[in-house]
Amino acid sequence: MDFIAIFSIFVLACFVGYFVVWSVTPALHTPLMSVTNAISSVIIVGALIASAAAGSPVSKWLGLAAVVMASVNIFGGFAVTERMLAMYKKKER
Amino acid sequence: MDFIAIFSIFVLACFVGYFVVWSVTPALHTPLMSVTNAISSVIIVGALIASAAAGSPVSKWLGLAAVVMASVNIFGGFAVTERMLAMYKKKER
Amino acid sequence: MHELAPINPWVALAYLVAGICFILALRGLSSPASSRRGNRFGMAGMAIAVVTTLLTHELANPVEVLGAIAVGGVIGLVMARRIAMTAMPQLVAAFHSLVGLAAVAVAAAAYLNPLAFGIADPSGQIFTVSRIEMGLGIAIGAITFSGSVIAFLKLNGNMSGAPIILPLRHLINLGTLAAILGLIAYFTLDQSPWVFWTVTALSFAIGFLLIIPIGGADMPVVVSMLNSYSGWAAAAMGFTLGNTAMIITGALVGASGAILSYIMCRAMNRSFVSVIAGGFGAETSAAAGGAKEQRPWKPGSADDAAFLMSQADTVIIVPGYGMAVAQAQHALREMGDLLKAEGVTVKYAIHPVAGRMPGHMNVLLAEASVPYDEVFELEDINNEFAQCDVAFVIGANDVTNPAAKTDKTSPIYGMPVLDVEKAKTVLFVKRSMGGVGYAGVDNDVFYMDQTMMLLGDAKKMTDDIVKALGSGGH
Amino acid sequence: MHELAPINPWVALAYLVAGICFILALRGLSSPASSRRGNRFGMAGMAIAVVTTLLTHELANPVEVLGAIAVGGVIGLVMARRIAMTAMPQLVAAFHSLVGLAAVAVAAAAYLNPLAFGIADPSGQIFTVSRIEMGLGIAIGAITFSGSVIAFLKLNGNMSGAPIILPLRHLINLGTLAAILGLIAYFTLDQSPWVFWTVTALSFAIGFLLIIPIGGADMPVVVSMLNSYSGWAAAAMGFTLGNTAMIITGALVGASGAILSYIMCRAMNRSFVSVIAGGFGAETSAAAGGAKEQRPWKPGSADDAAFLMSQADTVIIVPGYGMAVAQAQHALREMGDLLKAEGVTVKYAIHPVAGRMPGHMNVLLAEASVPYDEVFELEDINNEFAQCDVAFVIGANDVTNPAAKTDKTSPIYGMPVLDVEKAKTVLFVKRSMGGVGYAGVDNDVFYMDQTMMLLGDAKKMTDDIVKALGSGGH
Ligand SMILES: NC(=O)c1ccc[n+]([C@@H]2O[C@H](COP(=O)([O-])OP(=O)(O)OC[C@H]3O[C@@H](n4cnc5c(N)ncnc54)[C@H](OP(=O)(O)O)[C@@H]3O)[C@@H](O)[C@H]2O)c1
Ligand SMILES: NC(=O)c1ccc[n+]([C@@H]2O[C@H](COP(=O)([O-])OP(=O)(O)OC[C@H]3O[C@@H](n4cnc5c(N)ncnc54)[C@H](OP(=O)(O)O)[C@@H]3O)[C@@H](O)[C@H]2O)c1
Repeated sequence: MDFIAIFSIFVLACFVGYFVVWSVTPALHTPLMSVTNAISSVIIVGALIASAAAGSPVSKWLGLAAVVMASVNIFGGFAVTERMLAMYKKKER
Repeated sequence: MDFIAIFSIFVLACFVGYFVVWSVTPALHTPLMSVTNAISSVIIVGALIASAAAGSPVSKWLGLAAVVMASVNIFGGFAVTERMLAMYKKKER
Repeated sequence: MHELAPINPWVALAYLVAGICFILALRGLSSPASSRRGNRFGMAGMAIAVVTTLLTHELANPVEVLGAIAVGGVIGLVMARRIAMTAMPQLVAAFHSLVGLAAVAVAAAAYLNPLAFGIADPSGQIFTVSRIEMGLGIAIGAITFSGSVIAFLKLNGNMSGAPIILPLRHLINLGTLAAILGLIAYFTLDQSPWVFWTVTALSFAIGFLLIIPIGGADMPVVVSMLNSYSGWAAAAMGFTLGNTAMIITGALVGASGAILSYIMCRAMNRSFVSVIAGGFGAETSAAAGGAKEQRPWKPGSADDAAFLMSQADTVIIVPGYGMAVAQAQHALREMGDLLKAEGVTVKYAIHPVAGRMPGHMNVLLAEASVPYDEVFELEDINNEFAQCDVAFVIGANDVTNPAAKTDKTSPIYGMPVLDVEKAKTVLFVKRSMGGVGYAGVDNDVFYMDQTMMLLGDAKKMTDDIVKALGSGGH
Repeated sequence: MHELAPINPWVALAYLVAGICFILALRGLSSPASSRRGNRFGMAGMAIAVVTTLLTHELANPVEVLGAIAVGGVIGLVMARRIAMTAMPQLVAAFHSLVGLAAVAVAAAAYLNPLAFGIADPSGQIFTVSRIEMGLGIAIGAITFSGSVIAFLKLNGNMSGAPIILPLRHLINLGTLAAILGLIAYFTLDQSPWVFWTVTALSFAIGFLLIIPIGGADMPVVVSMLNSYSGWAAAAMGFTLGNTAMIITGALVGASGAILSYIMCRAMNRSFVSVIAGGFGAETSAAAGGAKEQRPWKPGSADDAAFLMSQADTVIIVPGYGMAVAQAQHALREMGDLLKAEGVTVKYAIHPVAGRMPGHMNVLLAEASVPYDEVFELEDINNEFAQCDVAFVIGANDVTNPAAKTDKTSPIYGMPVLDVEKAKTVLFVKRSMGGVGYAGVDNDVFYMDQTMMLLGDAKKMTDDIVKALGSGGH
C-alpha cells in the first residue's frame, strides 16, 4: 500500500472513531476506557515482528519485552472489561 | 493503490456513511435525498476522462453525453438543495 | 491481482479531500442550522473533483467538454428553479435516471477505450478485476436508469400508479438476474462485445420489469432504493478508477438510500422484500369500502372549525399527504398565524412517513415559512395530544390511525402513530368519507364523538377557515 | 515517497477484518445489552491480528514468543480478577503506561533492525517517511509511559495528589517539546543513534514534567488524554508497518480518549488547556473554609433518614465521589431494596462527571447489582426532582451545587448540575461541613431549610440507615 492509501484509511478511520465513540452510552464510559486500552495493544503486532526476526538480538529482546507488556494489557484489558460488562444487568422480572 | 487498499477505503467509507446518514435529522430527509443525488454525480470524473481521451470517437461522445447528464444533476441537485435549505428558518424574535 | 498504475499522490490527496467534503456535506444535515454550510462543502467537493480531473487529463477538445458542462449546468439550474416543492419525489426520480444513464455511458466508454482509463494492458486486454467492476457498474447503472424512469412516470402521473402484474414475473425476474450475473462472470473470461452489450440490455430490461409491478404509492421506497443503487454504481466506477472521491461518495449515497428505505419500511411496518416483490396497492380498493362507513359521523364547516380553534388554548396541526396534493401549506401557515395572533399555541406534529417521501411535510412547511422550531417529530410531541384542545388533521390518515396500536389484523399494525384521538376535539380535513389513504384502511377516529369531519379539498377548506378567522365572525 | 513492499492481499484483508472487529467492539458499547457481544468482537479482532502476524512471520524461536504471551496473559488475567472496581482509574493508568512502554520498545526494535520491518533499503538506510513515523511513535510512546506512571502514582496515593509546580515550567516544557520536534526533523537527515536516543530520553522527561504539575483530581482528564496518545502511537506504528488493524485501532483509541477528555472538560466547565497547564488543586484549600460555614445547618441521624425515606413516595439517590471512596455502593443497593419493599419508588441520578472517571458511578452501581434501567442520566431525570419527596445525596457535592447555575464567579459556573434543591427534602451524606469536593467550593444546599446533613462515612451511614429500615423501628 502506498502512503496516500494508508493516509486515506487513517482519515476515514478517524471519522469512524469520532462517530462510534459518540455513540457509546455514557453509562459505559468506564468499560470504554478499558476496552480501548485493550485494543490499543494491537501494537503487539510490531512486537511480534521484532521478536520473530533474526539479526539483532537487542531488537529481539526488546520485542519480547514488548510482547509481554502488550499481552498483560490485552488479557487484562479484555478480562476486566468483560468483568465490568457482566455486572450491567436489567431489572429481573 | 492496490485493490486491498481501495477495498479498505470502501469498507471504512461504508461505516462512515452508515453513521453520518443516521445522524441526519428526519426533518432534512428530503434535502438528504437531493444532495446525495447531487454528489452521486461524481461519476462525472469518469465521464471527463472518457471525453478527454483521444482514440475512440464513440467513447468520446459517450463521455460527453455523460458529462451533460452528470452536470444536470450536479447543478440541479445542489441548487434545489440550496433552495430547500434556505426555506428552513428559525422563529424570528 | 494487478497493481494499478501508481497515482500521483497529490491527485489522490485531492480526491480524498473531495470525498471528505462530501462526508461533511451530509454531516451538516444533522441540523437545519448547519445544513447550508454542509451543502457548500458538497459543492466544494464536487468542484475539487472536477477541477482535479480536468487538470490531470489532457483535454482533446476543451471547448466541447466545457460546453457539455455548461449545457448540463443550465438545464439543471433551470429545473431546480422551476420545480414545485410538491414535485420533489418526481424530480429526484428523474435525476436518478440521469445518474444511472451517465454511469452506463461511462462504463461503455471505458469498455470501448480501456487504455484511456488505465484498466487494460497495452494489447487492450482489460484486467480481470476491472471487468467485474465494469460489468457491475453497467448493470447497476442500467437498472437505476430504467427503474427510475418508471418511478418518474408513475409519480408524475404519466403512467397509472396501479401495479402492472405480469404472470410468472418472479420467475422471469430471477431468471434475468441470474443471466446478468452469469454473463458478468463469463465476461472475465471473454471480453467480446456481445457479452458486454447483452449484460447492458438485460439490465435495462430488468429495471423495467422490477419496478412495473410496484404500486405508485410504494414508489418512494423504490426511489430511495434506486438512490442507493446509483451510489453503488459510482463506487464500482471508483474501484475501476482507483478514485477515493468516487468510492467515498458511493458508500455515502449507498448507505443513505438503504437507510432511508429501511426507515420508510419500518415506519410502514412492511418488509423491504414485500415492497420490492410488488403488487401492493392492487388489493387496496377492495380492502376499503366496508360496513364501517355506515357508522354515524359528525360533519362540520369551516366556520365551526374556526370557532373551535380560536377558543382553544392549544392546537396541534397534523399534516399528511393530502396537504401536499392540495398544496395547502401556505394557507395552513396563514391559519396558524391568525390563531397565534389570538393567543392560541400552535404546534405542528410530523409523522416520519407522513406524505410520500421522508421529510416531505417538513420541506413543505419550511416552504410556507413555518419556523422549524414549531415543527415537532412524533416522539417529541405525541404525549401532548392528551393535553391539547384541538388536533387539526389535514390530509393525513394512516399516520393517525389507532388501529395500528390495537388491531393485529390491520395492515398497518405495529407502525407508530400520532395519538390524535386523545385530543379534546379532532378536526379532520379530507375530501370524502371513502377514498381512504395509502394503506387503504378505514380510521376509527372519523367516527368518534369528539371528531368533526371537514369534508373538502384541503386548500379550499383551509382558505375558508382563514376567511372565517379573519372576519372575526365567531 | 517510497512504495512499501507489496503486501500479500490476504494478510492485508485479515488485518482489515481485525480493524473492523475493533470498530464493532466499540459499537457494541452503545447499549449495555449489546456490550458483551462487542467485547467478544474485540477479542476476536485481537486474535485475528496476532495469529495473522504469527503465521506470516517465521518465528526464530516460537517457545520464547509464545512464552512471552503466556507470561503477560497470566499477569493480565490475575490483575483483572483481583482489582477492586473502585481502583479502575489506577488500573487504566497502569495499563496505559505498559502500552506506552511497549510502543517505545517496538519503535526501538524497528530502529535497531529496520530490515525485519521492511522499512529500510538493503544498505540499512531507513526510509524518510518511516523515520518520521518512528520518531513520532517513540516520542508519543515515551510520553504516554512516563505520564501514565505519574498519573498512576497520584491516583493510587503513592504520591501526593498536590500539584508540584516548578519555576519556569511552561518555558522548560515548551523548550523540551521544541527540541523533540526539531530532533525528529533532523532524524530524517541523519539516522545516527544519538538523535534517536536523545528523542527518547527527552520524551520520557517531558512526560514526567507535563504531568507532575497537574493536581490529583485532574488526573482522569490526563489519563484519558494519555489514552488518546497511546492510540496515536499505535497509529504511527501502523503507518510504519502499513498495517490497517493498527491504523484503525489508533484512530479509534485516539478519538475515544480525545472525546472523553472533551466530555469531562465540558462537564467541569474548564478548558482542556487549563487542565493541561496544571496547577489546579493548589488553590482549592484556600478557596474553601470561608465565612459561609458559619451559617446554620440542620444535622440528622441515620434513624431520621430512614424514617423520612420510608414515608416518601419517591426517593432519588445521587451518588458521587464519596460513595466510591467509601465503597458504599453495596450498602446503598441494600437500602434501595428495603425502600422498594416498602413501596417507595427509588431511582438513581447520575451526573456525567460524578466520581473521578467517566461512567464511574454507573460501573459501581452495576457492581452492586443495581439494574441499569433504574439508573438515569442527568437530562432524563433532572426535571423529576421537583416532584420527588427525598433527594438522597451520598458523597456528591459539586454535581449538585446550584451556584453553577447562578453564581458567575463560581469556578463551576456553567456546568450542568442536578437540581436536588428542588426536592421536598434533601439528605446529604458527607463526612464534614468543611472538606468540600473536587472544585473546593461550598454548596448552598447544605444550609437550606429542607436539607438535613448526615455527617459520617458514606458506607457506615448507609449501613446504619439499612439497620434502621430493617428493624422497622420507625
Ligand atoms: N413519507 C414517506 O416516506 C412514505 C413513503 C412510502 C409510503 N408512505 C405511506 O404514506 C402514508 C402517509 O400517510 P398520510 O397520513 O400522510 O397520508 P394517507 O394515509 O395516504 O392519507 C392521505 C389522506 O389525504 C386525503 N386527501 C387526499 N387529497 C386531498 C386533498 N386534495 N384535500 C384534502 N384531503 C386530501 C385522503 O382522503 P380523501 O381521498 O378522502 O381526500 C387521505 O385520507 C403512510 O401510510 C405511509 O406509510 C409514506
Ligand atoms: N467523573 C469524572 O470523569 C471527573 C473527572 C475529573 C473531574 N471530575 C470532577 O469531580 C467532581 C465530581 O463531583 P462529585 O459531586 O461526585 O464529588 P465532589 O464534588 O468531589 O464531592 C465529593 C464529596 O464526597 C464527600 N466524601 C468524600 N469521602 C467520603 C466518605 N468516605 N464518606 C462520605 N462522604 C465522603 C466529600 O465531603 P467530605 O470530605 O466532607 O466527606 C465531598 O463533599 C466534579 O467537580 C467533577 O468535575 C470528575
